[in-house]
Amino acid sequence: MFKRVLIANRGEIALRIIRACRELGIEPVCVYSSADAGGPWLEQAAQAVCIGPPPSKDSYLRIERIIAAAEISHADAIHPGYGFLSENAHFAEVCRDSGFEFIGPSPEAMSALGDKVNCKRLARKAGTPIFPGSDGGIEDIDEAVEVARDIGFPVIVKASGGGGGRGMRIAHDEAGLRQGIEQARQEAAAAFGNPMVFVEKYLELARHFEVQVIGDKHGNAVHLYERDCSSQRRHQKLIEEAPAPGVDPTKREAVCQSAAELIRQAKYSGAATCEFLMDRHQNFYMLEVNTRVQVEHPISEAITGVDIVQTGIRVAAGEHLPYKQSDIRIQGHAMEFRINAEDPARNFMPQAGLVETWIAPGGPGIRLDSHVRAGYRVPTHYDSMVGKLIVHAPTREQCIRRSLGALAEFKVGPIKTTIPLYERLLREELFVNAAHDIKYVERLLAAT
Amino acid sequence: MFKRVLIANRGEIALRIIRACRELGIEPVCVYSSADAGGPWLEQAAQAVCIGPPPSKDSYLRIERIIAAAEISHADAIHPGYGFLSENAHFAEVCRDSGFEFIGPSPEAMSALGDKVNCKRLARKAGTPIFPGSDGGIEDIDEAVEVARDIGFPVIVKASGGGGGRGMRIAHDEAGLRQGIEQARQEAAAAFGNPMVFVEKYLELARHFEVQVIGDKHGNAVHLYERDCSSQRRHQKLIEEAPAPGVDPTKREAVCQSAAELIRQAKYSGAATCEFLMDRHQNFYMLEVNTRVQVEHPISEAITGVDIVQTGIRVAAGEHLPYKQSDIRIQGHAMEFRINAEDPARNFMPQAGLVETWIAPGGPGIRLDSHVRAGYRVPTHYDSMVGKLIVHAPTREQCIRRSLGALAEFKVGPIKTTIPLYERLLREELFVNAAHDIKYVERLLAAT
Amino acid sequence: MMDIRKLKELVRLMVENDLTELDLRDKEEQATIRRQTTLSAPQLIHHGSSAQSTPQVPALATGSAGATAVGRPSPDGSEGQGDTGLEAIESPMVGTFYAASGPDKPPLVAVGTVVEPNTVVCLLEAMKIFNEIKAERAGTIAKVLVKNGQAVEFGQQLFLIRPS
Amino acid sequence: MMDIRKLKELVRLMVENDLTELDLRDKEEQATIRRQTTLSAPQLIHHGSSAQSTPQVPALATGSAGATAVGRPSPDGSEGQGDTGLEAIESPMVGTFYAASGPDKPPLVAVGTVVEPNTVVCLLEAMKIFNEIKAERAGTIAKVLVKNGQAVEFGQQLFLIRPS
Repeated sequence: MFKRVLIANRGEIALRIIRACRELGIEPVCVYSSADAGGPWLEQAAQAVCIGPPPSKDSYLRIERIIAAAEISHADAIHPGYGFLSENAHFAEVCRDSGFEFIGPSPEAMSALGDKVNCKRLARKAGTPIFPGSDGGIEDIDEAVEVARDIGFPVIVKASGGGGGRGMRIAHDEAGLRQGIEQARQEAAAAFGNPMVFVEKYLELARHFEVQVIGDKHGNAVHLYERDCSSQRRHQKLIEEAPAPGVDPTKREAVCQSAAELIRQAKYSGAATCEFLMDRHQNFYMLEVNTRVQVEHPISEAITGVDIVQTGIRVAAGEHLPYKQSDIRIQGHAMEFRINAEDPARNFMPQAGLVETWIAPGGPGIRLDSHVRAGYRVPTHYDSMVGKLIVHAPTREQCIRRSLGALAEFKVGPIKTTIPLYERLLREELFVNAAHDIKYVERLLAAT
Repeated sequence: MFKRVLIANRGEIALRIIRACRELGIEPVCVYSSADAGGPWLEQAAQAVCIGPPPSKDSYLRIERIIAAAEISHADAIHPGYGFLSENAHFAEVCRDSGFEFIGPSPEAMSALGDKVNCKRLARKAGTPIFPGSDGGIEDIDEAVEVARDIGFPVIVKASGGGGGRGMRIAHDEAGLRQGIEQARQEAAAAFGNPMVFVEKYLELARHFEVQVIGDKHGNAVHLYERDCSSQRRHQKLIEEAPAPGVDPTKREAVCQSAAELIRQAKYSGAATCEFLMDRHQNFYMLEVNTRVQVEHPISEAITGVDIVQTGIRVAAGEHLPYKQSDIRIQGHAMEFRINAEDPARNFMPQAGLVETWIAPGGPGIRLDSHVRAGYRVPTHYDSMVGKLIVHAPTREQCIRRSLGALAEFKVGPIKTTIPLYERLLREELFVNAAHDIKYVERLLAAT
Repeated sequence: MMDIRKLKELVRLMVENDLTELDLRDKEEQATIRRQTTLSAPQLIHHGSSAQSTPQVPALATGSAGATAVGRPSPDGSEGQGDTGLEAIESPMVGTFYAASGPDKPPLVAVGTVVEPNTVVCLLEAMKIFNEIKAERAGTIAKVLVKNGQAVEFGQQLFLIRPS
Repeated sequence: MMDIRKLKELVRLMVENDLTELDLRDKEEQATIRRQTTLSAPQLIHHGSSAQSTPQVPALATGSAGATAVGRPSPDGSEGQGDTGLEAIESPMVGTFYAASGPDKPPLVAVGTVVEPNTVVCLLEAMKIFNEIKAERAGTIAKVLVKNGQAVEFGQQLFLIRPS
């Protein structure tokens, strides 16, 4: 096992990793930017090294400074957390080349799943359901129309060379598709210098369903069942829950198994998440694989009893996964609420500044992962998440009640947070009945 | 189910009951003394009624004021919590006579288990192990010597009529016993006007082992396994853990089953605890039965997944126990640390006053039950417990590590707490190896 | 520079009255003093909701020392005194307030009634027992603060009385 | 400048009474003192234990604005300036400090060495690359704050220099 692990991250996930290291008998070392000097999580580290000024690009994203910090602190492994350099295969490679174990997948496995075409190829092999479509680029419009008829309208036309909404068209019928392909090609050519487009199935009322998986270096992989993260705003997850409510157990079992098989195929070690969209008939379509521990991992920990962060460190150190698939059982229901320093009443305006009041909820089934305390100043340089409230209860209904109580107890000021939004969402009929989809939060917000 | 429950208690247990009520859809009503005006837990109640001035005898112990508060707030049941009136059969009776359900056992069951002679009789019937001894008073000294030879020295001579150490003698041999009985008789006669004494087995290096049980009004009862509360000082529990480490599974099963049988015999509904001493050969001897929810109930909740407080309310409302004995399984290990506002460095001097700093620990497996926040003033009138830290982990070893981390994160000031004592005890070899006994804390404190 | 004794006097004033800021200026000197009050003891919520609320800046306790808000029990259980020289008759128990000795009877006292210490001013019922509450001082009833049939808690103010 | 004893008196007043800010001014002098009560921003612990500690009263920020404690990175990453008119050369990176350009060589600079902006004052090694650190200003080395072979972090002060 490692003696010292350097944590190349900040805030709540740095604290989460510190706690995991401590329990494994590992000394955690933190790096920090000067904006995070005095950050409460640094107190809990065995050592803390300032690596640069506030902007991420000059500190948390500076590979050579992080490696230098690992050198001077005599760390033997580096944990990237989420965000920042966590999905940067080059960073994983530099860590390895510099003699530090990267706590995560090998650069090869990370690249293999990060590349969309390659990932789709592996997924097909593993039996992981993917979006039907033209796969390769469209040479002939008539051929594209045939593909669309096969998979059924609506379909989406996407640029092979880029993203961000450009070169994208949704088509509900053949005429729309023909027109859309023309437009998308022009747009893609202008934006990315590459007119290649492809056609995929388009889902209108989907739910976000993702499977937590974890593998070791010996070819083993298990899944820890799924999470439903359909409560989103602008692709930012707000509430996550596990398990996904109302999903047919046979279908759940199949898609979760296929996700585990996918990372087994990719010779992947560490924690990963296979993200899917689920349509109203409970068909699944893989979006992508996140090759790192995820913000919402605690709800999977709650329902399975598995410590995902500790397991990730152990497999990076070469240990075998300490459990088989048959050891993993779902117990109860869990929800996570991302407490963001944003004002939901004012278009989610960021709320950096001094936290004067921080009264955390407690009692049975309540877990709080946060680096914040009264007197902490939320810096303007990083993301607005100031904590995660994780609620575990025997059933989804009890989980909602327990969450409402905890949110009512949770008092933060004078900065505003997303707490009032969650108190509202938990009373929304669509959510309560699990009849929601990935757009319901935005529709609700637009309607008021 | 009840609509409104009046909570005849304060502080953390009032908050615990509020949380339970809220999740059951019950409106919690609090009573409070003027010393507790503005108490943070009152914010979470649907209504709060001031019932008197600070001294408990004029507020939390005033039965007629609590009943009047239940009347004006239209409560339909009363929860006594622990301490105060919780084991007062007269109060339970007045509640019932005034038309309020008492959330706890019937006055008859409470009295039956509260009376030592009757409790011993029931225990014998249920097969619950009790202290061997003369049972009745000693008429003839030679007879007492025979009893002592039967049960083995050392033995203890106790006054039938009283307690508090008077009329008590420990005898290690026959001569000591003869002398001890004479002295104890004289002392008992002088102190209680009754020279009757009896002989019982005396344990020198015992552990405190207690079984959590819960029954309903339909004759069902289950146990939720045991807790070890051997870390005590002056009969005050400091650290409790569940399950008891190093106990033979067959013996555990037998004593736990016998405790469930005892409350079944007593037609007991609600939560109760059978307290035992366990000698080094893992023989068990019942001390007494506590006929209420106990401070340390959360560790049993942690390892069994059962919500004891909610279940207590449900059975009081007439529901059947929602689980059978075979549903109850031990999962992992849990410890509770009583955070007392006392200075362990200065002979546990009470530390009433303003809490300026209150930084709670968090992360996986950490539960905090506390009514305290920064800005709270600990009143001088009540007990010094300001919170309970409950730590759950897969194994005892991991639980100790996790607890050390959480205690290091937990910062309270300027008042002193027992946190540093726990950081020390968790590193004591005797405790770590579960080779401790009910006197080890006092021996340690005396040695330094 | 300001005299340190004068400054101390100002600070004492702030501490005693829980002031958070003091700003004084004249032609010659100027002083600004800020002080952080600790988290205010949360307000008791009666029949309140449990919705999230950001904590409020505590109100400054100005005016005469020992004043208690009408309708709230005073923190130490002692009798409160209104700003205007009125004294309060507080409830010594928990129960239901009755202004009259029977359903068809007139109120025992009303605004303007002159009372002696022994005058019964109302009945408080708890556990089906009606308890007579006396004025405990001589004076004139200035205000009746609770309604017939209303539930009252310990320390709650029932009447304001102008002592004679 | 105000008498230091008077200043101490003021500070004591603040600490005892939980004042957070004191601003005094008259024709002759002016004093602004700020103090953080309640939870102080926690101190960074290097190689520290994680034992429980009650929070400490934070240091008072008196004296000239922008002063940074020697040996600590300044919070905003800007250069600090000592009380005594000295300027600090701070580490622009994370690495290991070398005073000389080779194991057998004499130190590049020592106390008393006169430096120009282009003078190399030390080497910092990271990822097996030795980076030359220049004085960036003219002056005289007044103090060497780190030892040969010592690990340094970003913003850490390496030398104090008296500008010429």
